[in-house]
Amino acid sequence: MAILVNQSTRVICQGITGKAGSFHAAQCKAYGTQMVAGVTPGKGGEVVDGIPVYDTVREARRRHGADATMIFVPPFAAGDAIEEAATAGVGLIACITEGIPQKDMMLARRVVDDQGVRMIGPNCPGVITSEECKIGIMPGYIHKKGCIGIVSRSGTLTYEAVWQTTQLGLGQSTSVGIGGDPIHGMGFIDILEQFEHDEQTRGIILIGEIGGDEEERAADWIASHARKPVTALIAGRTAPPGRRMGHAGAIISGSSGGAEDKVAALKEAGVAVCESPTDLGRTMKEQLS
Amino acid sequence: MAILVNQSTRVICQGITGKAGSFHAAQCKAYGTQMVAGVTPGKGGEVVDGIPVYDTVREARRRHGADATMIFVPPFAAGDAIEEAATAGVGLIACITEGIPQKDMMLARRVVDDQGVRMIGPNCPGVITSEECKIGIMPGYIHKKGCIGIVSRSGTLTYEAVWQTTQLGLGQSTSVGIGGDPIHGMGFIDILEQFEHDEQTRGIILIGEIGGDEEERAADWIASHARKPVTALIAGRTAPPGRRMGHAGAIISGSSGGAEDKVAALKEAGVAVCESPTDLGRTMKEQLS
Amino acid sequence: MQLHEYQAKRLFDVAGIKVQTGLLARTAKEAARAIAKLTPPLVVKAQVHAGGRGKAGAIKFAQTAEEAQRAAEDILGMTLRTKQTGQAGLVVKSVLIVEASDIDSELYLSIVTDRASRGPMLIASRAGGVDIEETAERDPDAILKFEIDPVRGLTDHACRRVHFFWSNGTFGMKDTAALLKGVYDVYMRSDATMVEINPVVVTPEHELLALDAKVATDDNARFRHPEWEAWAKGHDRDAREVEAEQHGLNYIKLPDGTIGCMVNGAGLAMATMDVIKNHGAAPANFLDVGGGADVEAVTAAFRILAADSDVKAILVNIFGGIMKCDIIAEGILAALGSVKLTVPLVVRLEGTNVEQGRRIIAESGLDCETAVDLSDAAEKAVAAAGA
Amino acid sequence: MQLHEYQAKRLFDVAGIKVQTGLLARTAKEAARAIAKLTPPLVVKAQVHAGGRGKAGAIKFAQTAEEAQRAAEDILGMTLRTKQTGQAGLVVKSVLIVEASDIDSELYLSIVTDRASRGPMLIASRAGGVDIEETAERDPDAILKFEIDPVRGLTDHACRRVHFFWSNGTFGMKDTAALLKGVYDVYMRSDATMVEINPVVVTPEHELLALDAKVATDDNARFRHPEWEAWAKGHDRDAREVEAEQHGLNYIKLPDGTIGCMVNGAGLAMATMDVIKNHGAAPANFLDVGGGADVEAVTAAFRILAADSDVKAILVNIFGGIMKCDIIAEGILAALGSVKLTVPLVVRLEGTNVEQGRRIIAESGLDCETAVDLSDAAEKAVAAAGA
Repeated sequence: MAILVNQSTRVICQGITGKAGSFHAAQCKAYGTQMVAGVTPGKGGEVVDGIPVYDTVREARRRHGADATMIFVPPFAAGDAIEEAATAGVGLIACITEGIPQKDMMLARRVVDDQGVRMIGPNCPGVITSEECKIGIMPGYIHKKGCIGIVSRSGTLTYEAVWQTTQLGLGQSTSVGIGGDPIHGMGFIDILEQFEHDEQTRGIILIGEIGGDEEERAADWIASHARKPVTALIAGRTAPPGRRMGHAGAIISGSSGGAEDKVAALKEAGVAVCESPTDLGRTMKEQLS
Repeated sequence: MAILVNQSTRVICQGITGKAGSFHAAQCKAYGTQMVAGVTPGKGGEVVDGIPVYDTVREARRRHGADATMIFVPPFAAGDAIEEAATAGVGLIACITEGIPQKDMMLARRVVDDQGVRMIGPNCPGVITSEECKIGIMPGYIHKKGCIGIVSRSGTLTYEAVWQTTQLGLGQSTSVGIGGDPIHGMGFIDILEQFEHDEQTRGIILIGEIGGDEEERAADWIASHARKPVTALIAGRTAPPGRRMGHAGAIISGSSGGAEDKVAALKEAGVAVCESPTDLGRTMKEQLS
Repeated sequence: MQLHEYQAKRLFDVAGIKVQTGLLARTAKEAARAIAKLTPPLVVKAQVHAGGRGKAGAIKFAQTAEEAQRAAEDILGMTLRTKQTGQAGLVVKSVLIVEASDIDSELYLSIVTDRASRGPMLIASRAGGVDIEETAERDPDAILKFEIDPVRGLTDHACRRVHFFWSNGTFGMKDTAALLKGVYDVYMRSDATMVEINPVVVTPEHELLALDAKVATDDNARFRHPEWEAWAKGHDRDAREVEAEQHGLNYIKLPDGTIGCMVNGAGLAMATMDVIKNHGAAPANFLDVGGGADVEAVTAAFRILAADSDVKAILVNIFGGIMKCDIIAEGILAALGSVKLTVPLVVRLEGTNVEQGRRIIAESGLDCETAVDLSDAAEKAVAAAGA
Repeated sequence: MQLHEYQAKRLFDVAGIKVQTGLLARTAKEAARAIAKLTPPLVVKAQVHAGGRGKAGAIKFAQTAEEAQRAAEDILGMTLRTKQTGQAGLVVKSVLIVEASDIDSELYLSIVTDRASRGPMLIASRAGGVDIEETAERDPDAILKFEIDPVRGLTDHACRRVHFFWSNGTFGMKDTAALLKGVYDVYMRSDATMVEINPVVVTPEHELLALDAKVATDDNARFRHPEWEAWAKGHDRDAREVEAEQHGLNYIKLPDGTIGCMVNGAGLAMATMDVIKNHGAAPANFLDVGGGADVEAVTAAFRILAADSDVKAILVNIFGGIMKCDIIAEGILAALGSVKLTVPLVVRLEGTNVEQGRRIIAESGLDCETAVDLSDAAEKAVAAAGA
């Protein structure tokens, strides 16, 4: 079954006529995703890689009934694009765009919540259900249908986990990049809940990093709710305080957001915490056997 | 059982140190309402008719655990007072204030909805469950515990209905003045639903007037949901179009909001529509026998 | 309050909405001065609150300055009678003289407070210059309607929605957004209940221009708009209504009625009018003296009714609630001590202490009839008025 | 970006927040001019990004103009070393000279972006002038914290909540509201992630005054704040970090490290640093060349690492995804055609076409070690660095 998206998910791409948008929309389509339409204001009527383009999300949805959107709109307009999708009735938003102002995200988040929409990202690789539906920029061919659910704040670390679980024959149900921004959509707990209820998923890999306390809250949730084994990695144990480590959200502020607390909380909750990303697949496999 | 309020409802009064607030808070208390506290910013520590006054709703609630509030705050600050009550966790707001700008109400309504709070009014007499709890400015002593639920956009017309049902020995479960403003809280349907599920209520009197289409929508609801008999009056059959008849909401705009459509829709739905307010009690009694 | 076109256009200007260059004139002399500053061709528009000005000859196109001057002189002082003004009509006291624009196409735009969704509603149409209700009937697809979340405000994507609905490719997305944001700004800042531009015109230079401007404001917001008092001075209002307002009374003069009404509560006041009509006569007014019906309010009300020569009989209908019937009866007597009535009076009291109330009036020797219920009261008032 | 106190206070001034009269000085001469315009007693404050300025002698009180001049000359050019500046310290390049205020009491106020509630959080304390985290531990009741709905904005009742929490009866509700709305205005308009006033002082005249001002802004909002570029010029930044930014690289220089890292992806870059530490050495930097790791990015990255004399060995850790390993290997070779390395190089590739990638590097004759996994790579790099 996997979570969030599958072979029947109908997807549109906002910002499809841009460089990244057109490239990745084509890649997703090639992967097998039902990429039914694209949206770029003022470019309605164009066609990108066989995908029809509309001026508004509403129009694209009216014609093609989209369930999900993948957003490549540049930072200055991305918050508005998210709100457009949410108010137009799209049920799942994956916002890939990096560099959206936090203020725009605070406002967009309220609209997304009001509409009861699920959002992944921004500043994330997207979501993929292996061999069914890819919405995002991850390399599709490293993914293999299987039993591991992956949820991560980091892009390439997710790929490491995907790669290893594929190499070890475990494969993945769904891999979700929740994004590296401090203000974002679905969090660890939202995704963990879904994996917990998903029959295809047998084990979960959680990849966190410094900044905020989502890992600590996830640990609390795992301690009281999770029955499936969880393997985790926390990146940034050696990061200095007060500096943004690439991701806008990866920053230790004062006494909060450090890696030690996260590692300790996860271990306390019975999670197998790896020292190196190299160990993720192997550790997960050991937990499952 | 009645609806909305009863003898265990704990009530605060916002604007309690004003002329109307202090008078009516005392009247409500004398009626038997549990008037636990009052609120006027800057007057915390004072006492009005034995009722302690606080600076904020939050403080009043923390000390006394109020379920409902009665608002007498003047128009320029009333929208904010509603938002204060809603965000402080008060479950039921009865706003008596007349003359609140529509813009303030549009904003306050969103907050009230977001918080899942029930609001009655503004520009209304309030709500009373006969012989249990009075929150508002209605003359308490004309009310008698009984089986008629009353919902109305008008103050004195409500009192007429109350008076007649008391004189005829029917009495009332709860009487609700939803208010004469175009932008207001609970509407006819919200209250009708509650009366329909209330065991104490055997018949319903609905008093509407020109302006808007709430009566038409109520008629639709009644046609498909109501099993209890409904008696109605629509005031303003002779009102000229384009003029506000006292209530901000009582205005016929273009081709909409006239009385004929409302009367026709209610009759269509099986409601007994009276020609004169004098007939309300008698008609209701006939419907029940 | 309904603003005049020229007032609304001043708000538009502040909000960055493009309007035609124009000037207001109250006299022929002012018109001449205005015309001298403008470049013909010109349009001369009567500043009155009524639709159908064009058909009624109150908007005139003038090719030259001389034509414009003649038009201004014709229109100033004329009495305009349309469906909306009624038989009495409205005297035109000022004209707005504007430079005419070339027009490629016409659109419609309004933001109104929607009762059902309890927030602002944006309405756009591809058909401008015609009545929006007519368009709704004839060609519903030409209309786009959606709610605006007043807390979030008007978003960019909402502007794009209108743009791609409207656009024939001639004007840009930025022009649409500037117009819409301007209108929303006027709506919010002016506490408006309606801002309407009919038509928005697209000029050959691909500009969007507000050819007309209708703005209605929310009287409840008066306290934060001191500028409204001056604006209201340019408006025709019934002198009695102005006096009533000063006494805190809700009073509306009605044409062709003979029964003066005094009631406490707006709903009961409307119902009283309805019952009078049921008995074959017409109410001369709507009058709500307020829930309390205290002596000052009642006195002022009697004074207004007594001064209305249309009134052939007065019906007082009061429900005694918090203020009990005996107190109200004494109030009526006190009021009638200072106001002399020359027409018959019928009083219906109901509510708390109604028996004492009726007895007080009966024993006072006041020349009036008391009624047992509203129907009885209406019947007696109608008979007394000789209608 | 963290603003200097004087920059933040300019924003405060625009938003109507009261601050002490003051002037900025970069030299002794400027200080003299400033002091001549101000009325003693004065306070001279170093403009550096570090807490604990007072304890470090970088804030001085001066009773007279002469004292103030001496203080300014002492502070200008001094090297400030506090917990936050690290061993290297910060050179003071400017001072803010302000007129001293009498103080009745001190309060604390901030609005920060709260990750958990995903919106602004207001924090007020009755204890001003002390660290808020200390107050939280010592006296949690002295702190009021609540969320602000960013769509609705800061409401009047929220202001009252703070007022009645703070108030000792000396200052008015309007003063509190003006201060709070000013701070919220700065927060929203400046795309801030934090606005902090510690302390807010209550003067004997019952005014609320921002004695200090801390504002941090969101770099992502740079595109709508052209003014930030000029502001950033007053800031001390590592030259390599500035260069990296110009190439679109995320680079952070770390003290006391010897292994230069080049990684694609921020998470993987952090994890790489962690693994180096596990092997007993320290990373010289954080460096994310971006998910694609294209030739230009890799070339710029090598150039920055090669120029860092702390670097004794370089570890390249790339996961080949959309950009496959063979392409990345060729990119590395191309980059090293134009950048000369003088330290050992260890390359770990993983992902699509990893075998081809490794082969390309092995067959190129490049003087480097390849690693099978990250632990292996770290071990080899640490050994190569001789750490």
